[in-house]
Amino acid sequence: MSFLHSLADRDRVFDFLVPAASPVDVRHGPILYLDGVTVSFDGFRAINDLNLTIDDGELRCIIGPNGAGKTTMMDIITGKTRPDSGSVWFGSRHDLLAKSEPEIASLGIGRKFQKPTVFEALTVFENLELAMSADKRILPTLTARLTGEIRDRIEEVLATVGLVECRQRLAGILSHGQKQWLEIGMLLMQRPRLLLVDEPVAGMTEQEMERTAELLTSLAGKGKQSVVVVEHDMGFVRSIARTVTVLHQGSVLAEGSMDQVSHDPKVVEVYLGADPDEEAA
Amino acid sequence: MHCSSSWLTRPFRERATQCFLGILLAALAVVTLFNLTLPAEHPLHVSTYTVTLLGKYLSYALLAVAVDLVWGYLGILSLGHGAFFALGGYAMGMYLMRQIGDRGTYGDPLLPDFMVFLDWDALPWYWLGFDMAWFAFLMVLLAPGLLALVFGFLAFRSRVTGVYLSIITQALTFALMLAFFRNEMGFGGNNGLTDFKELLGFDLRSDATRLGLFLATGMALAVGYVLCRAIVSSKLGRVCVATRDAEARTRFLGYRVERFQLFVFVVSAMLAGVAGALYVPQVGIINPSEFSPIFSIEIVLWVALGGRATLYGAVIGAILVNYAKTVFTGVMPDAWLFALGGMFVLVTVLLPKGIAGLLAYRLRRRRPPPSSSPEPTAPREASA
Amino acid sequence: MIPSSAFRSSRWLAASLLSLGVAAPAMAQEDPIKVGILHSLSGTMAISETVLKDTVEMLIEQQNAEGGLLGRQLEAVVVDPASDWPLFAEKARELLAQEEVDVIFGNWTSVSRKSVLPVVEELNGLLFYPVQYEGEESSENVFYTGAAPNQQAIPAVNYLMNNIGVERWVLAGTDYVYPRTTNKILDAYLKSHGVADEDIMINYTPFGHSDWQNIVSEIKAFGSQGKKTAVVSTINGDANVPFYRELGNQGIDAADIPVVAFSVGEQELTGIDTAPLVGHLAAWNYFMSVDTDTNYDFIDAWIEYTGDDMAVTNDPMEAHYIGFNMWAEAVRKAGTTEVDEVKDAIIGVSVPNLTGGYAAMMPNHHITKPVLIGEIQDNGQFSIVWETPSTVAGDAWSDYLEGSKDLISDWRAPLSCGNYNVVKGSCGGSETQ
Amino acid sequence: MKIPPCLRWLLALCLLACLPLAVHAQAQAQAQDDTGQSLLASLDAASYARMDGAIEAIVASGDERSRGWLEALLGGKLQRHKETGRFVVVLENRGRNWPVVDALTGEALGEMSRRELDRIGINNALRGQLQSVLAVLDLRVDDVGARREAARDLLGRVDEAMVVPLQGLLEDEADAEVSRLLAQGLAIHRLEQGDAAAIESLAGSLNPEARAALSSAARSDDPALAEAASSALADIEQKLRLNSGLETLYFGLSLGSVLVLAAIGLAITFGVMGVINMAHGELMMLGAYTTWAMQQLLPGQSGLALVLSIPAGFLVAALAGIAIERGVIQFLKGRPLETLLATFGVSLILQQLVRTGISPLNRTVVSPEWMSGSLMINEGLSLTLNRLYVLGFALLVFAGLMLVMRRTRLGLEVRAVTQNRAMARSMGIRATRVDIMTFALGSGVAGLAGVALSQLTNVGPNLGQNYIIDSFMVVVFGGVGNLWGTLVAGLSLGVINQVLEPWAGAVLAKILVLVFIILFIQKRPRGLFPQKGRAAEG
Repeated sequence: MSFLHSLADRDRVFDFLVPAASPVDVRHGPILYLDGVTVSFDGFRAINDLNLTIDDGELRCIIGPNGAGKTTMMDIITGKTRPDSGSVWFGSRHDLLAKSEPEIASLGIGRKFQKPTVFEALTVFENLELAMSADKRILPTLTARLTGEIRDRIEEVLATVGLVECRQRLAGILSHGQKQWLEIGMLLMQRPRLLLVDEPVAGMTEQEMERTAELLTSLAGKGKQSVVVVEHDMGFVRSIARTVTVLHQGSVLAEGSMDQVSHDPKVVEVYLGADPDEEAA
Repeated sequence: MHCSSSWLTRPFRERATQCFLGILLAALAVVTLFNLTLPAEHPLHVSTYTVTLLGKYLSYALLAVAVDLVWGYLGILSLGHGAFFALGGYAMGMYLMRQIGDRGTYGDPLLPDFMVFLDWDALPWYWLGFDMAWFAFLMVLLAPGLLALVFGFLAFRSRVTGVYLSIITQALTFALMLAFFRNEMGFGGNNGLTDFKELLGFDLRSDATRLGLFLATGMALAVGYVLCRAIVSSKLGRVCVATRDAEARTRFLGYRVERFQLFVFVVSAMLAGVAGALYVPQVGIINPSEFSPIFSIEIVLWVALGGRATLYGAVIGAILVNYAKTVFTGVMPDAWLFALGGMFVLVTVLLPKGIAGLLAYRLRRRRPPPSSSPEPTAPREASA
Repeated sequence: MIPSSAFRSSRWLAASLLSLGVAAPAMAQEDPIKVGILHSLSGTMAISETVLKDTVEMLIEQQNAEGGLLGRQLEAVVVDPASDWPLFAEKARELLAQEEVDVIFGNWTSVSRKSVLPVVEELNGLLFYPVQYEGEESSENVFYTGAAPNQQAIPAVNYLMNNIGVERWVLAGTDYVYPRTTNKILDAYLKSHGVADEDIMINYTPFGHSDWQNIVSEIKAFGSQGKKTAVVSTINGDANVPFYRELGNQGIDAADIPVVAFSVGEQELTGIDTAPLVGHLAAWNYFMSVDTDTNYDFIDAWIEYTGDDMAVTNDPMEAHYIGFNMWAEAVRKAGTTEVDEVKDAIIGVSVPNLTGGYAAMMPNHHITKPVLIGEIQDNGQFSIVWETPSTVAGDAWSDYLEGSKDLISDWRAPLSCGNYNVVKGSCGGSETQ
Repeated sequence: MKIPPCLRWLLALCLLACLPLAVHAQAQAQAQDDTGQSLLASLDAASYARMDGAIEAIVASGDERSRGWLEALLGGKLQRHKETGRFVVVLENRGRNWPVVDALTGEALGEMSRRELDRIGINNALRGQLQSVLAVLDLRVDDVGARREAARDLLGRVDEAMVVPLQGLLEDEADAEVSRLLAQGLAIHRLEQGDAAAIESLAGSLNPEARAALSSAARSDDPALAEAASSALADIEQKLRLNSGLETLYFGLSLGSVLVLAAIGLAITFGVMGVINMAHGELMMLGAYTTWAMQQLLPGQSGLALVLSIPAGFLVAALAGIAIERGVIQFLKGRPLETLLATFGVSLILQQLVRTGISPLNRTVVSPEWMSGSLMINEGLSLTLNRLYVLGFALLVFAGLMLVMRRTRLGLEVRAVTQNRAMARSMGIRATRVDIMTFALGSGVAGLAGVALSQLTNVGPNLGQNYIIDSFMVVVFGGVGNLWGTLVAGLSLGVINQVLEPWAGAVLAKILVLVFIILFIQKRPRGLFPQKGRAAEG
């Protein structure tokens, strides 16, 4: 019905009537707020009464053994999965549970998938063009032109993720690492307030990792983006982490600085006890 | 190719489109010339029979383009596009029926013959207005368009994808076929609509009209082709390709995928309707067999054979297959199915990207691939 | 089965050129006389139509053996419309416009005829249509050698009413125009003979309907009301096997509820296990079991031609036999194959049919036929239990339909009109303009 | 043209009397030739209307060959040689020339063409009467089954002359069923005579003949009789309502079973392998033709042939399947839609192959005795046997497949390959081999379906086309890759269809079912039993 409803929206008739995506209100409180979220797939509780708050401009790492519910959490935030109970707020204005993926995306939540997914049949340039924040309804998209300013922005991002050279290359033939960056680049094109980054360095070389670390840390900051990184690689986490959240069996086990959590007995028991790299495999 | 020109003019700057239009228009001109100027016994004379035949091929080609638009670029394999084709055809057929007026066998000024001898006392409401050309032609677009809108809305909203979508499109056309077979429906049942007299006042039997229809079809094909080209080479086209290859990702970029799918699906359905409307007056009959799922599958075969996601490939495929059909059914009446079937098998196995694939391959050698018409990577509808 | 491969390959070249539109120099004036054959050899109708193609080819062979016509040989031009109705129109056009045949024998289904009709009229060809049909049509260019409703349905119903004493009627048919019309005519006819509304049950099923359980049990219930009941079946081709099977299995035999079929002939029976069918009826104008020498000659020739001892003949084949001979006769009479002359010459021509009588071409382009009722035997043949004392002339326009009871058809000058309205005294419709 | 009742009974008795005399046949043969000849001559000369007279004469003659003649007459095999005018019995009347024996002496006369012979015709009326005569005869035989059949035949055929002897038979009838039937037969007769007393003995009988008699009585002008009859009818109708409910259910299930059979093979190739095999229908066709071929090989043993063609059909189709897999599908890995296109080509080829190779005409597949007729639950409700067998067969095939998939190594490997091809390979499963086996299995099952269908419908080149679409619907409706889904989907669709049919009509019912499927897929985009988990994500 949402479709018919939107047809009825008077304010959607003319482009200039469309309000810019309403700003996220972070004056009082966090930018992302999960409260008592629970979801279960036929019996199995993937997320169990999860509470999580991300502050504006924060860079947060989330770790946890396989099946701890990291990816599911991202699915919930981005609207892919609907929880059985609990609430998810973006700023203090937007109830994410009431919104669809595209709406959430246009609110300014960008997501990078665990397995890099770029549009392999399109060039790097086009990938970024699609990702760019713009009026994403049908007719505007159909009539969209490639203005100089758009070019500049794309070039800018190309530079940031270091893909200037393969601008016109099909994304399908990029290396794994390049795909990861391209995808991060696509996130940047979206001008998001909140980035959800799922295992950004999987299958990257040392140098690539370092670059990625720099990139992410440079992104986060007050008034800029907030970044949530889910990662297995302890080394990488240590290199960027300010606050770390440990998920276990779908709920928060511990939270704090890397040192705090790594000395937390519970964590040691369920997680660090085993060799993290092995976990990562 | 990312020129900042408007989406409608953009195609004309593409080499592929220029070639295509060039060839098409040249062909139209030559056929017309040879048909009109050369005397019948001249070896190069193009008989009206052939002109009509070519007209039929062209309408099929337009239909194939419509299918390629949704299959090639959107990854939606519709096994029910025959339905839209047939609906357009019926809209036109109903207009032509009304044009017969009282020249029917029973001389009834209002009712078509089949209604008279099945004792219909009044014209059913859905036949009203079809005596007016503008209304009928509007219906040619609206009837398939609305069906596509409703069906597509339901399907895409609930994210029916891949094989499931293909099968229910098949169910759709199959159901329509059965429905139109029923004489109670008032569309002439199995006999369908036939024995047309004139179109917009032109006698359908006159050679001039036939030539005119042929040219009209050619023009429609040209326009349809450019339209599709414009769509696929616009940003919207790239969104389609993105949807085809990674639907979820596209959603997370903030595109309402289901609406893009719906939009393109409806456009394609309308094109199919137009094709049907041009087809009917040239073959002189429309009946429910156009709804048969087998026919819809054949359309897909034309596209596959020509090469999907290229548009011109669809045209090549449609013309080639149907020409082969014409020749074989005449030359080797009891063996032509072997030839046709064999052709399908060989092409799908040996030429996965169809005939256009070969051409594109040659071109790609010289310059980077035209990113506006990319070959599908892992086809999304593979997931079942 | 088909002419020699040399012939084929030569035509391969020709036809591919032709269909390219590169018309070879017109070949109208030269030998041989071209006979177009327009029967589906593939698709759903191949089942019925293939044998008709062979029949015409056999007749042509025989004619050539007798020195052809007007001293010219006959040549068959075979195309395959593939049970695809628009293709019928296209192929008809190919035969007339490209191959320039002098006559066409073809079509089975009503829809294919309807689709070919405008083409034949436009290009002024000759079409001989060999299958029983719904009537309500008379074209200047078409000759209907099959039965019109009054040559099959009405007599059959009379037989059931008078000789079997049937009071309750099931009119079961496939949902297309022939059964629709036939049943309308029968409905009107029965009512005019005092049959009450509740004693008539009309039922339509889709083509190739294979699940008859419900319908047969309805018929069973309908039949167990204490009145003698019969089924008048206009069920088409493929749907018959499962229908009769279901009848047999639900224990309905001919003694309880006889079924009289208008579309089940020897050909169809070859595909059916006839044991449960014995005693059910069919109404035709010819049965293979007809006991005349002309028939036996025809059968022997057919068996020779097909080289199959089990080969059977049927009514539409006889229709082609008659049609072909009438055309040949008319050509001899006219001394040319010119369509218009043949059209005039053929009216009044009468040739022997296979049932020991003569068939004459009426001014309405229908022919005179005897009507036979046969009971199915366990060997897939019919035993003739009743026949009309004399032949019946085909009636293009039924007297039992509102729309057409005032219409007559007479293609002789001066009237030469396919649908002359005797009340209005005018020639309605457009065929003649 | 009715044979007078008295004569009819007389006839029966004489024929009976004749049986023991058969021994002396040859001795008396010569003596009787002339009489026999004249008898048959008069039979031959008579029009249908007069025929009874001739039959009367034959019976009265007490000739022991009469029964033979009458049966030949029934089968339309009693004929006259045109030149010699001698009467012959045709042994086999198919084909061009027929073997015949002399009707009088029984000596073989070799073959004659239909041209030389003249059949002695007979029509339904006479046929019915002769049958009831023979029925009365059969009441004397020892075989209970035959007696019941005979008694059932007599229902509604009893007339005045038979009453006395039948009552006689009724007294010394041992079998309860037979005597019940006889009693009913007599009651029906009495009712026809307008005897209201007969009604309560018919009350509650579900037999159609009884119902017919009652309803005609209900129309009679004697109010009392009409009243009683219609009340009796009313409570019969009551009982029938339950029956018809059950009947519809049965119809639904049997239709469903056909759908399941047709779809289950597809569920494997399509659901498990992701191959969209448009030639599936043609594989079914092959199975059906195998049955036909078998029956050609074993003439006269249709039953045995049918049983044998179950493995044979499976084998043929499976081999064809392997050929298709090797020849086409293996080149189209991971391109399911291409498989659709290629196999569509294959299906065209197979169809035309049958048309040119065998014949464009349908082939006769005979139903063996044990499969024709119906199983009588009660007199109002009987289940047609062939469909009952098919239903059972479908369930059997399904169970078998389940076993293969769940219990065997192959099943395990198949599931493994479906889940994760690469992983399975790395664990040493020969994926190629698994593909071949799976496809062969699916195709073989299609063959089985064909064998079953040969008992229900046409065996012709178009057989496959009529089922392919429905099969896809069933698989998708049930949920791809889920055999249970296919079973449930098939059966439920069958039932829905049959429940709708009576009031919607066959066509509309089918349309409604299709629309239902379309809407259902909207609600549950992955069918009845969707595959769960990440694997299922598009």
